[in-house]
Amino acid sequence: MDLANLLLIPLIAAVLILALEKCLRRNHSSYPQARPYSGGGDLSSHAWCRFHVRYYPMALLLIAFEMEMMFMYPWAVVYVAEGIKALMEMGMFLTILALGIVYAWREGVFRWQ
Amino acid sequence: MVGIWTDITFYLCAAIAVFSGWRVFRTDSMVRASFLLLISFLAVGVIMLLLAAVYLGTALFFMMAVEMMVMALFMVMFMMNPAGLNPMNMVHQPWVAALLGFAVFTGLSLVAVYGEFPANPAPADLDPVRSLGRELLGDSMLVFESAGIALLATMIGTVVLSSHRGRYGPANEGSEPPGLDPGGPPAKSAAQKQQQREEQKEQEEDKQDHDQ
Amino acid sequence: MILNELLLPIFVVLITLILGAGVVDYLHHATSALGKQMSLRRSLNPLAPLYRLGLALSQQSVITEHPDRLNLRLAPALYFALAALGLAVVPWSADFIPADLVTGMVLWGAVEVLATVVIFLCGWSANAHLPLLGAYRYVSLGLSYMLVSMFVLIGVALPAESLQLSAVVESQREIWNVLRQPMGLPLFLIVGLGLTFWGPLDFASSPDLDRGISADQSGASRLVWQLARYAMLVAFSFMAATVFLGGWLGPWLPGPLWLVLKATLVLLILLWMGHNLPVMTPDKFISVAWVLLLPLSFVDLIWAGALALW
Amino acid sequence: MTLTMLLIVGAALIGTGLYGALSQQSFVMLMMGLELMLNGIMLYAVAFWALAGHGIPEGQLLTIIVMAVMAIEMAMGFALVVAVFRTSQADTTEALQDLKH
Repeated sequence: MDLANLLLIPLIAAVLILALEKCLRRNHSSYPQARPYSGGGDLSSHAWCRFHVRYYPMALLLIAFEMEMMFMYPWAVVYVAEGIKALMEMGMFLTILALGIVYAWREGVFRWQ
Repeated sequence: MVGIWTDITFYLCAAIAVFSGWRVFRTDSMVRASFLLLISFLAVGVIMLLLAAVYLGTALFFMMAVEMMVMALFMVMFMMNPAGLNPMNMVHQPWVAALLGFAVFTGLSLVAVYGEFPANPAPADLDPVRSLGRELLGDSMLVFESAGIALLATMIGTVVLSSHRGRYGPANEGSEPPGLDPGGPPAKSAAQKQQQREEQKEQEEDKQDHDQ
Repeated sequence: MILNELLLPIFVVLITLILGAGVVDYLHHATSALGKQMSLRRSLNPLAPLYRLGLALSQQSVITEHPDRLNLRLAPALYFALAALGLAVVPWSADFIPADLVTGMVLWGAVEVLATVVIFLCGWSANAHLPLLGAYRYVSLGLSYMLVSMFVLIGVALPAESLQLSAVVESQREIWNVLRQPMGLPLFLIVGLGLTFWGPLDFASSPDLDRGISADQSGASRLVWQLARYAMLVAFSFMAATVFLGGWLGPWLPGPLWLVLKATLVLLILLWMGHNLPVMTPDKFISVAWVLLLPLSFVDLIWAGALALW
Repeated sequence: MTLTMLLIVGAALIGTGLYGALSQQSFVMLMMGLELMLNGIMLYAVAFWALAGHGIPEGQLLTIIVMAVMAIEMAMGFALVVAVFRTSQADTTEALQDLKH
C-alpha cells in the first residue's frame, strides 16, 4: 500500500497540473508576442546552441564524490549499533575523500572557469 | 489482488525502461536523449522497489538524476546542435552494431529462459538497509575502503584532466592547437583571430590617414 | 480499506499542497509589504491571492517560437509531482503516513536532485536565451547544495538509527533535533532556499536575468509554474518541521495540527530569509557551498555522531 | 514478475546499450550506451539478489559497486573528453585517428 501511494501520488499530481494548465490556457498569440523576450536586444540566433558551462570541473568532481552517499546511508542505520568501529571506518573513508575535495579546491575547481 | 497490480506495474516499468532506452539513440535532441536515459533508470529503480530492494531503488533515483543532469550539461558543451533542430545521424557501422546488440540480447534471453536458477527468494522479514550496513562494516570493509581510494583517484584524475586552470597558471599555456588539416598550420583561437582583425583594422586606418 | 489507505492519503497530500500554495502566496506578499511603504491594507487582504489568481487567468498564455513543447508542458507538472512525492513520506501522526517508506530520507534526497533536472528542463524548453541562462545557473546551485543537504539529513538519521521518517520523529520524543544538532536546521534552510530558488539563492529567475526561466512564461503556464514552486516550498517546510522540529509530536493539540503549525513557522522563517538576506551571485555561491557550507555540514555530522554514541 | 522476465528485460537493456556504444560516433553518446548496459547489469544483480540469492548482502553491495563503476566511468570519461577537446577540438571517435599509431 505504501508503494502504491508512493507511485500514485506523484502521478495524480502531475496529471492534475497538466489538466489544469490545459483547461486554463488561452493560447492565441501573434508572432511578435511569440518572439523570445530578450530585454530589447536583437536576437541573431536561436538559444539552443553549444554553450560553455563554466562549472564543469565541479560537476565532474561531484559525480565522483557523491558516490560516497551510497555507502553512507546504510552506514547511518547501523552506526549506533556498531559503535566506535563504525565511527573509525567512516572517518577514514571521509578523510580519504575529503583529501580529494581539498586538492580540487586548491586547484581552483570551485571558481568558475 | 496486490500481485496483479505488482505485475502490471512491473510490465509497465519494463516497457518504459526498454522503450526509452531505445529512444535515447533515436532522438535528435541530445538533452532529450540524456533525460530519456534518466527515465530508463527511474523505471528500473521502480522495478527494484517492487523487488523489495528499497534502498537500491531510491538510491538509484538520486544517483542517476545527478549523473544524467551532468550528462545533459556535457551534451550542451560538446554537441554542435544540442537540441537537434536539424535532423542528424552520427553513427558508424550501424548494422554491425544492431546485429551484435540483437545477438547479445538473444543469447542472454536464451540463458534466462533455459538456464536453471535456484528459486531462493529473499526472506520477507529482511531489512535490506540494515543488512547492507552490517556487511559494509563487517566482511566487506576492504571493498568499501578501496572504493574510497578509487573515488579519490577519480577525483584527482578528473581535476588534472579537466580543469582549465592549473595551480601555476592556465593548463594549456604554451600549447598550440593542431592544424585544421593534417600537418597544416595550427588553428587560431578566437582571441588570436580577434587580435589579428584589430591589427588589420589599425593598419587600414593608418593607411587612410596616410592617404589623406 | 481502499478509502482509508489509498484515497485519503492522496487527497490529503494534494489538498495540503494546493491550499498551502495559497497560504505561501498570501504570506509572501504580506511579509514583503511589511518592510516597504506599500498599501498594507491591500496586501493583508485575505482575498488577495484570489485576486492575483484571477489576474493570471485573464492573461494570454504566450508561448515562444519553436519551443520544446512536450517539456514545456511537463516541467511544471513534474515539479509539482516532486513536491507531492516529497510530502508523501512525511508522517502526520503515529498511524497516518501517506507512504511510510523505509528509506524516506533517501527519497527526499532524490526529490531534491530531480527538482534540479526539472528546473533545468523548464528553462531549456522555452528556446530563449534568458531562461536558458537561468537554467544553467540553477544547475550550478543544484549540484552544490545537494551534498550539504545529504550530510545534514544523515546527521539526523544517526540518533534515529533509521532512514524512515516516522522513526526520525520518534527519536525526537525527548529533545528536538533543532536543539540536539544546532547547526542542522540553518544549513537545511539554506538548502530549502536553493531547492525553491527563493530569495538570496534565486539564480534561476533572478531579476538580473529579467526573471530568467519565468521571463517567457505568461498566463496559465506561469500560474502553474508558480503553483508548483509554492507547493515545493510547502513540501520543504513540512519536511524541515518533521526532521528538525519533532514533526507531529507535541502536547495538548492533535498531531497533524502540530505538524501544520511547525511547518508554518518554518515557512515564515524561509520567507523572512527570502526578503532580508543579501542576494548571492552564482559563481560566488559555488565557492561558498563547497568551501564553507560543506565543511560546516561535516562538522554537523561529526557532532551528531559523537552525540549519538555518547 | 518472474526471474526469467526480469532477466529478459535486463538483456534488452544490455543489447540496446551495446548497439548504442558500438554505433554512436560522438563520445558523449557512446558513454550513454555504456550507461545503459550497466543499467541492465544492475537489474540483473538486484533480480538475482531478490529471487535467487536469499537476500545476501553481497548482492546489494555488487549493485552499489556497479553504480560506483558507472560514476567513475562517467567522471573519467568526461574528463578525458574535455582534455581531448581542448587539445584537438574533436568530439567524435573518428577524429582521433592519430591514436592508432
